[in-house]
Order: sequence, then C-alpha cells, then structure tokens
Amino acid sequence: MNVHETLDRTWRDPGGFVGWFCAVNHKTIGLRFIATTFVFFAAAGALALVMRLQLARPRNDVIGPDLYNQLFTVHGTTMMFLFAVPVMQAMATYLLPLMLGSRSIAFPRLNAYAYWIYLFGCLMLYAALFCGAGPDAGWFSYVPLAGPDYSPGKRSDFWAQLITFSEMSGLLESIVIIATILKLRAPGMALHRIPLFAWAMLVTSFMVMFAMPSVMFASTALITDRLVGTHFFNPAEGGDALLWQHLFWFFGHPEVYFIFIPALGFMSQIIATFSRRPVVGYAAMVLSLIATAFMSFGLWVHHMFATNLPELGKAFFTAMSLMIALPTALQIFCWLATLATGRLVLKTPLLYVLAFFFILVLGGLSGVMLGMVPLDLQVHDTYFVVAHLHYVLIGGAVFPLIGAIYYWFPKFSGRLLDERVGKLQFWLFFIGFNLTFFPMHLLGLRGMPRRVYTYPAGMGWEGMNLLATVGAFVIALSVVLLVANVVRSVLRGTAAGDNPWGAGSLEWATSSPPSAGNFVHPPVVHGREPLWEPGAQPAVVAGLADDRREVLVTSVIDAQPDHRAIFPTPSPWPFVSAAATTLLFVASIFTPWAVVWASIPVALAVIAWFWPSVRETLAEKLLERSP
Amino acid sequence: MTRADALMVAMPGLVLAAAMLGGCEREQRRFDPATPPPMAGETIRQERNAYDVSQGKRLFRWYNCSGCHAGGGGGIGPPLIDARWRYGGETSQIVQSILHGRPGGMPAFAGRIPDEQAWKIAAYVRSMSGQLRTDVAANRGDALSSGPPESRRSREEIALDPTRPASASIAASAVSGAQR
Amino acid sequence: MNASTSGGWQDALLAHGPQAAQVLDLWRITLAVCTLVFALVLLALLVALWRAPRGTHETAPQIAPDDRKPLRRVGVAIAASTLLLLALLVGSVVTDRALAQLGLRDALHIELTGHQWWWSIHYDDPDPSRTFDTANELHLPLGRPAILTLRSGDVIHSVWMPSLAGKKDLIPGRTTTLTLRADRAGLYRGQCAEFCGAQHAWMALPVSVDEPARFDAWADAQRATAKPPGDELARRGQRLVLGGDCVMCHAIRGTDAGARQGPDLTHLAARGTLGAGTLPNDASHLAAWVSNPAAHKPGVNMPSATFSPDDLQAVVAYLRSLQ
Amino acid sequence: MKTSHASATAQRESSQAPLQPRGGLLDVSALPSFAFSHRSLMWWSTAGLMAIEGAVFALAVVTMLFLRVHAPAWPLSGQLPPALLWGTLNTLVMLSSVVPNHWTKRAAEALDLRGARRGMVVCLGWAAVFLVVRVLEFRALNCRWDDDAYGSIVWMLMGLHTAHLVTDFVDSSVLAAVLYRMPLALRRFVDVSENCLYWDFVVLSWLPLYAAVYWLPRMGAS
Repeated sequence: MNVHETLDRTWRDPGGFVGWFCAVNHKTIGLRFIATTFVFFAAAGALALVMRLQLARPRNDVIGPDLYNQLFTVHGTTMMFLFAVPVMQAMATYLLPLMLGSRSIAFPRLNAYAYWIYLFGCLMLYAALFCGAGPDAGWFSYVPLAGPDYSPGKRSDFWAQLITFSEMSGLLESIVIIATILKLRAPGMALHRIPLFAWAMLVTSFMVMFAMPSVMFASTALITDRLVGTHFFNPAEGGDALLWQHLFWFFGHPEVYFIFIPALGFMSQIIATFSRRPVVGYAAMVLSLIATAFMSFGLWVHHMFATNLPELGKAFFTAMSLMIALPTALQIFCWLATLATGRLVLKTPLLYVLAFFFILVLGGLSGVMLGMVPLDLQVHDTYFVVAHLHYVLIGGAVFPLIGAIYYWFPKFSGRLLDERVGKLQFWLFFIGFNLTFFPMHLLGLRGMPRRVYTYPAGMGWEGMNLLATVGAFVIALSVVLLVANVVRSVLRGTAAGDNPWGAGSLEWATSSPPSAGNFVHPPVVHGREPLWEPGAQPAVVAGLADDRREVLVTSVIDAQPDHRAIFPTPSPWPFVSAAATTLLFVASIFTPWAVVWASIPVALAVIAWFWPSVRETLAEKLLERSP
Repeated sequence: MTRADALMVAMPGLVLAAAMLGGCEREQRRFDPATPPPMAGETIRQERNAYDVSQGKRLFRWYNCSGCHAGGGGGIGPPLIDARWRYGGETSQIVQSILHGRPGGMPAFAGRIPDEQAWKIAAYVRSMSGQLRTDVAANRGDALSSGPPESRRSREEIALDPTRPASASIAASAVSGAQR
Repeated sequence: MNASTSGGWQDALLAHGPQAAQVLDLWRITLAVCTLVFALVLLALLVALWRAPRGTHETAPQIAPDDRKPLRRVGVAIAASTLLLLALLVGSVVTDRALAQLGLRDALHIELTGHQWWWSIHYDDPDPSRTFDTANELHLPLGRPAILTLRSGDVIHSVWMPSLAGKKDLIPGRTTTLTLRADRAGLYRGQCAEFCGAQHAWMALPVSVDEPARFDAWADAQRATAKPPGDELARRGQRLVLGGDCVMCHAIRGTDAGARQGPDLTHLAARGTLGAGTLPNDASHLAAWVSNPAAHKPGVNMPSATFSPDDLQAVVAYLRSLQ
Repeated sequence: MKTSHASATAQRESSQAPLQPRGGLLDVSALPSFAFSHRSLMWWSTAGLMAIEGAVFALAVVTMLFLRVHAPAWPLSGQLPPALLWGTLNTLVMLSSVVPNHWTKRAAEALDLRGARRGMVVCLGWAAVFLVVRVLEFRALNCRWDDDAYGSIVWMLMGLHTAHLVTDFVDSSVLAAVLYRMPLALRRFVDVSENCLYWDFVVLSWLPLYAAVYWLPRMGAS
C-alpha cells in the first residue's frame, strides 16, 4: 500500500459511534469547533431579533422586562464568550498546522478536551435560559446586582460558571496554539517568515493567558459570595463593588483585542492573496500587533469613567485609549498601500475585507470619542456605545471572519462557495448592518440609555428604533443566505482544487480537504510566501515514520529541525474528562462540596487519559532515540 | 457517525430536560402582586421560588421585623434562627402569627401587610432555620455579616416550645418597629 | 399619556447648562476631526481600488516588490494621525478641567439616593429646619449651581440628565458627587443609565428648572407638612391610607406615616409623574397605579392595594389633595 | 503533493501530480525522539500553566492589597492575624523540598531510572508532610471566610495554593507509579523533569502568598 494510504490510516480519526467521541485530529476538532461557534452565533442572533422586535415600538410588550434582561445578558455573553473568542481559536485549530507545514497541532487530546468543555458550557447556558434561569445581570454581571442579595436563584451562578467553562477552554487553547506556533513550524520557517495570521494568533494567545485569569478569579469570587457567603463585594463587610469592575475590565478590554487581532490576521492573509503580493511592511505589521497587545492592558479604566476616579488616572487612561488607535491605523495604512500597489482580484473574500475599512474605521473613531472622558460621560451606557461596539466587533471581527470563511471554505470542504450568492449575501449584510447600528449612534446622543426593555413615546426615538429593527432582519436574511450557500456547495459546489486562489501560504500546498496527515512530505520553507517563491533546496522533509504519529519538532527562533515527537492517538478520555469536569462545575453551583467529591471522577478520568498503554509504549520504543 | 450526530442533537435535549425539572419553579418571577396565597393543602409555591423568598427577606428587613426578632436572633421577640415554635412552624401557622398576631406581644399585621407578602415573609422566616431547599433559600445580604447565609443553615427539627417567656413590652415596640 | 411622561429635554445635543455645553463643543470638534479622517481613509481606499490593475488568481504574484515608497506614505499617514490624536487628547483634558472648574458659589446642596427603581431626594440647608425630603422629581433654580451628593440604597445606578451634564454612578458603599448648573428654565428629563434590574427602563428623573422666585416658592411648599384633607371624601381617603398598608413603606409628613422604604408622598400631587416617570400624575392614572402598580411597572416593589371602587376613589381624592 | 518551488499556476495543474517530491529532501530520521527543557513541547505546556496560574496568584494578591488599602484596619474586624507557627514551618518544609526535587530533575535528565524513582518517592514524602501541615495552617488562620472581606481573601489565597499542592501531589504520584511500570518510554523522563519544574513553581509561588497571608496583617494600620 502506498505512503498516502498508510499515512492516512495512521492519522485518521476512528469511525463509528464511539470513535466519534475519540477524535483528536485538529481538522476534525477544528471543524466541529467552528460549526458549534456558528450555531451559537445564530442562537444569540435570534435572541437579538426578539429584542429588536420588543424595541420596535415605544411601550411595546412583545416580552416583559424579566425575559428581556435574560435575553440581552445571554446575547452578550454568547457573542463574547461563546462565539467571538472561541471562533478565532477554532479557525486557528484547523488552519495553523496546515499554515505552518506540520502534521498535527500540539497536544491534540488537550485540544479535543478544550472543545468538549466549551460545548458543555454552551449547553449549560442555554439549558438554563430555556428553563427561565437565564442570567439576567448583563454580560458584565456588575455586583451588587449580580451578587447574592439582588440576584436570587441560580441565574448569576450559571453565568459565573459559564465563565469558568469558556475561560478554561480558551486558556487551554492558548497553550495549544502557542506551542504549535513556536515548536511545530516547517523547517526554515523562522520567526520572521511565519504567516501574519500565525503572528496574530501567537500574540492573541499570550494576551489570553494574562487576561482571562482575571475574569476567572472574579467570577470565582462572585460565586463564593453567592454560595458560601464570602464578602469580596459586600461594602458592609469591607468588600468593594468597584473591585469587580476593575477585575472584569482588566480582562474585558483585552478581550476586545483578542477578538480583533486574529481578524487582523485574516485580513493580512486575504489581502496578500487577492492583491497578488505580500503585505507591505511585514515587520511593521508584527510590531503593531505586539504594541496593541501591550497597550490593551492599559485602558480597562475607560469603562469606569462614570465612577469616581482620580483626575490623573483619567488623563492617563484617556491618553492610552487614544494612542492604541495608532498600531491599528498603521496596519490599515499598510493594507491600503498593499491594495494600491497590487493587482486586485475582486472576489467575495476581498469584499468582506474592504467592508472592514468602512465599518471598523467608523467604529475605531467612535472608540476614540469614547476614550475621551468628557464625551464618555455623556454617551457611556447609551446606545452610542451599542453602536460603537457592534461597529468594532462586527466590522472588525465578523466581516473579516466571514471573508475568511469564503476564503478557506474550499480548503475545509474541497468545494468553492458560490460567488453570486456570496456577493448578494455580502451586500445584504453590509446594508443591513449599517441600517441597524448607524442610527444607534444618534439614539445614544439623543439620550437613549442601553439595556432598557422599553421606552416612552415622544422622545424622538421611535423612527430610529424601527429602522434598527428592520436592519436586524436584513442581517438575519443575509446570515440565512450564508448558511444556504454553505449547504449548497457542500452538496454540489464546484471542486476547488488545492489552491483555488493561487495563495502563497502552506495550507494551500496540500489537497483540499487535506488528508488526515496534512502533508505526505512536510514542506521545507525558504521565504514568507513559500508557494510563491522559486524552489530552493531542500524542498521537503523525509524520514518521518508514516505508520506512527510522528511529528517534526523545530526550534523556536529559526525553526531548525530539533527532534521527532510521537503524538498521542485518538482517545475517549478527553471527552470523559470533560464530562466529569462539567459535572464538577454544574454541581458546584448547587453545593460547594461538589468541588470535593466531583473532583474524584475528574481525577480518575484524567489519570486514565495520561496512563500509557503497553502496546503504544512498545511501538514507540521502536522509534526511540536518545539525544 | 449518523447515530453519533443524532446523539449530539439529543444531548441538548437531555441536558434541558434535566435542568427543567428543578429549575423552572425556582427561577420563575411572579411580578403580579395579585398572585393569590395558596389554598389550604396546596403546596406552598413561595417556598419553592427563590424570588419570592428573597422578596420575603427584603420585606422582613423593610418592616423591621428584626426590631423585635433582632436579625432573627431574638431580643424582645423570640429568635427565629432556631426551629422552636410556640405557635407552630408550619407556613400557614406563621402567616397566622403575622396577620393576626399572637398573645404576648406579636401584633396583628392584617391590613398592614398584604396576604401575598405575609406568605413570602413566612417562607423567608422558615428559611432562617433551614426549612427550605438550599437552592431556594436566600444567600447572604449586602449587610453586616450575621453568621452563615440562610442557604447555608442546616435544617433544624421543628419543635413546639410553649415555655418561651412572653414579654409585655413587645406589642408597642413591634408596632412602632413596623411603622417606624 | 406617553407624551406627558416623556416631556422634557433628554438630549446631549441640546445643551442648556455649562457642563453639557462644554461637552457639546468638544463633541463638535471631535466629530469634525473624525469625519475628516474617515473621509480620507475612504478616499485612499477608493483611489487604491481605482488605480490598482485587476488580476486573477492566475496572475503571477510579485514576490519581493520594492516597498520603500508605500512605506514612506504609511509613515506620513501615521505621523498625521499621531498629531490629530494629540490634538484630541489636549481637547479632552482641557474640557475635563473646564468641567471641574464650574463656579460653585452659594451652590445648592442636594442628596440624591438611587433605589430600585426610584430616587429619593434630600434638599440640604445650613439651617436644619429648612431641609426637606422629596422623591422622583428634581427641582433646580435657574442659573444657580447645584452639588448633587450621590448614594445608592441597593445596587449601582447612574444619574444622567443629558441636557445638563454628563452622567455619574451611584455606588453602594461609596459617595460620588455631580455638579451642574441649568441656564435655561423648563422641563428636563433624566434617567438611570446603569443597568439596575428589572425596571431599569422606568427609572426616570424629571427635572424642572425654574426662576429662583418660583423655585423658592416650590421649596417652601415642599418644606410644609401635608395639609389636612379638606372635604369628607379626602378625609375618608386619609383614614384608609393611614389605616392601610401604604404607611408600611411611605411617609406623609404631618401624619403618623413615617416609613422610608418608598417615595415620600407628602406632596405627591405636586409631582408630574408616578412611578419615577412611568405614568402621568392625574386622578385616573393614580387610581390605576394604586390598584395595580405591577401592571404598569412589572417588578416594582409596591404591592397592589385592594380597595373597593369607592374606597379607591376616596384614597385618590386624598392623595390628589397632597399638593 | 505540492512542493515549494512550483509557481502559482504550476500549483494548480500539478494537483494530480505524482507523489514523488521534486527537488532535494531534508532527512530528519537521525534526530532524537525527545528532548529536555524548552526544546520539548511538554516544557511549553508546563510554562503555559505556570504563566496562567502565576497570573491568578498575582491577581489574588493585588485584590488583597486593593481591599487592604480601602480597609480601616487589617484584619478588618479585630481578628488575630493567622498564627505564624504552622505557616512558617510549612514555608520551610516547602523550600527544603526543592532539594530532593532537583536531585530528581538531574537524575531524570541523566535518564537514570533508579535515581528518578527514588527522587519521586522522596518528593512525595515531602509533599505528604506539607499537605498535613497545611491542614494545621487552616485551623490556625483565626478567621472564617464569611467573617468579612479579610477572611474571604485570606481563605481564597490559601484555597488557591492548596488546590495546587493537591493537584501537584496527585500527578506526581501518578508519574511515580508510571516510572515503576515496564515498558517505560524514555520521554517519561521529560515528564519527570517538567514535573520538577512545576514543583518549583508551586513552592516559589507560595512565598508571596505567605507574605500576604501571614505578614500583611502584622504590618499595622495604614
């Protein structure tokens, strides 16, 4: 049998019912991850439609305040914690090993575990919502409103535990991604040659590592306040309500950027391919990513200008909030220069990228306004902020993301998405989006606060609210078209070939969809756009076993071959461990002792996960070689 | 694969069903104050609804019940954090005590406190001695700490205790407490 | 009925006080700068799209193009952006200073406390006998600065009167202050801007700015205790109110009713709205409100009263007499 | 299979090209199958965990300082500070455990199986000791988590660190058990060496927590 088949059998995930839960291949997990995030994107979008219906008219009573507050809380929580952050990591899980020329992602079982944890977190939140226990204190869950005295029942506990789920998944993914990017690159892909998307994910993952612990700590303190009567946020016993806001926004602001930075990576990949040239100023791009990451930790307080703050602090955080616009501006200018000096291929992915220049720039400018204390004191917590954040997150992340879906779908499925539907869908999305969110700037200035389930007539808000509602349904239509387009091309789309866009990065060097082992002969790299550059020798790696999961590990800086690592095989234990962890998290909402007794199944499952099997060890020892 | 998919689709359903059972009743928020108090023999809704119990806690504070039953720990009036009752620890009996008063000081609040509120207060009072499910009972308040929160109190066995000394001075102070 | 609860300026673009006006000026400058930047970026994009030749995915890519010229242009653009941002930063800091320097000579001292979901208001005065309490409607003398001391009785609220000043949070366990001055008489509308639970939407704060003389008249009226009811109907209403459950939460100065859990009703009839801006304050809405508040403000902490129709009429008559 | 010297156009037609790569090969068959320290993937996962948990500890301490700055006194409501004896004793025990821990590390990196086994067992002994002393520490904290914010944050810090002691104890014992089991893959020595690294982290991260829990309450009113 030929090397193709051997390799495929070595790396394939087992079939069948049980096999389905044992999958560890980064492409399998990646696709499931991406699909799940989009399912919850759609779910949260549906909630938004209900809210827009309620707000279409003054004193409307489609839904009451209790449900409305649950809906906007779950909408925000889902979009931030269950869609925007995970979807970027999901795309990275699928793409990075291919882009970097590796046969696998690092820690494939951990990767699977992170996915299951994420999935169970989603299910818990929506189970809670469907039985009327949806969190209702906002995605930011400010205490004391979310605290023990003012949120009876378990609603806020579900929120706090959802944070534990999603942050745990996010943190594990960040470890997986960092290790993959730093250690599993194709020989020759030194740091100054890795694709800009990989740079973006590397920077993002480091941010995740230092930001997410903050909200995990905060939500733990919240749940202990609620469950066992600690006093972290109880002013009467030396606690402080603002402590929550500091901890939350120390995470919350960087979070915006670890949604945004991966999208910048998509932008760079797509712009390079569709203007037939590398992006102008590679070094500048990388440095601005890093600068953004550092600065994003220095402006959390601009979410708290309306609390009482020392003057000096305000000035500093205003300065930071304005200056962080520069690194992004730098990238935008570099892309413009790239487009201006390239040869443009105006396909759907590029359209989505061009929309970024319109929407994100608007959102960035309204962000500059919000960074200025006096303006913020007027528009803070109004619909102006709703407009701003949707311009930044949808324009800055979702548009590039959908562009990226159009761009990489051929690689995922081997088939192209339909261009005509794609263009139509794009224009619907673009128009619907601006219809929905542009009026909200004005609504905010005209005095409409956020998070109100209704409003009186005669405030001059009716027209713009109705417009926003109409726009929301146009967006919904466009999303339906996107789904239809995907389904259609999965069924009978035109075959894509390996490299339908004539792109330069390595994921296009293998078949579409890639075989289980990614590369029959892992490539060796001699430049930034390997597929665009004239061949240099050696071209490919040889000497890796094809009947064992053997992966080439390279050095961090210059990606010199270092050693051949044996990678783990499919296993049910990541799934079982995730289930056990879920039991622990959910049970501990109801009794603190769950942390003790439920940790036993978790420990057992994890031990079983790591316990080496004799057969695999023997097989491994055949290839063993000491340094 | 297909069976697997089916299961993945079914799983949310299962999780939902499980969560539904306990959840709905506890989490429901009846904003309509006209909700009638339970009929005799009917299970007491307020005691399985976290919102109603927390409302009871708020009203207990607002109506200054602790003026006599200081923080539930007693004072002029008998303590409520134990489950020893002079006039019975059943919710209906406590409602009776609240609405129609008791000899030896407990004033009648009928006409001062709407029935539906009395039932919520009674539910809360029972939670003080751990009579309610911990996922329904109130958590700690944003106030000075008075021992473990109601939701962490261990359940006391209800006992009748006719021997409690009654104090004549209760009535006045209770009324003034109630009206401040 | 809607129009009457929405009466009053609530619009950051209609500034009738120095605080709001300074912010509005800053807003105009910032808007101009940002519009310019936005236009330039779009222009650059269009020029790029228009100038750049079209290609297909077969077009042979440029591998190592000479990027010195484009990079120089990027540099210029970045330099320009830096300057603009610095300008805005200066504008922001200057405005912030100006806001802090509002003249406060013989300022009016008011304590504003947020509750779920209403406002209690205490007008302070060096002479204790001249202080008084009211609720849910703020009155300010025209042209005289006011210092609002902000507290919260439960969760975090935020008071926002867009046409007068920016917002400020009311935080449990902390005290914040908001200083403002109204330079135009008329009816304004403020609203809670920090999400505070079920009825965040109906936590409005009508603000009436009056000529000093009218304001003083109003204040004197507020200082007075409630007039005893005139006619028999109102007297019956008073008996019902004082003998019923209203007094468990509400205060009516001049009677035994002294509870502070709900809004002070001493001069209820003098206010424009009920339920913190939920309903206009007239006899029919008052009756509707008293008999079932939750129907108009689901989640409100006020229980519905169970008065017989003519008892209700009497109660309304009494409450309407509280001028 | 495409190789890196085909032009974009060549790419597309060569999609059905034969497998045999054109051009030279980079033969990696002679490379070792594992490596120690930052060359290994394990090191990066351990380092990642340490970064994350280090961030949590740092935030917890900052939280304590934040609360302390806003507090009139520390401890808040006149409790005695945690008794020094057990905490200090435990600090010394943990610090001393670094020594056998490093024998183990060295043995592992010399692929010395007997040394690694002995080292792991000795370390587990140490771990058992400081887990027991930790229980005594909890009993001598002189506060409850639901007293006030002071008690809450003290218990939070202690709880966080104890969770690490327990998990480290558990996975060390699992690893020790693996070492006594044949056949043994050589890369388990990498796991041992990383386990030692993590051990150092758990011990060193205790020092700031020790200062915060035991000495901050003794530093007088601010």
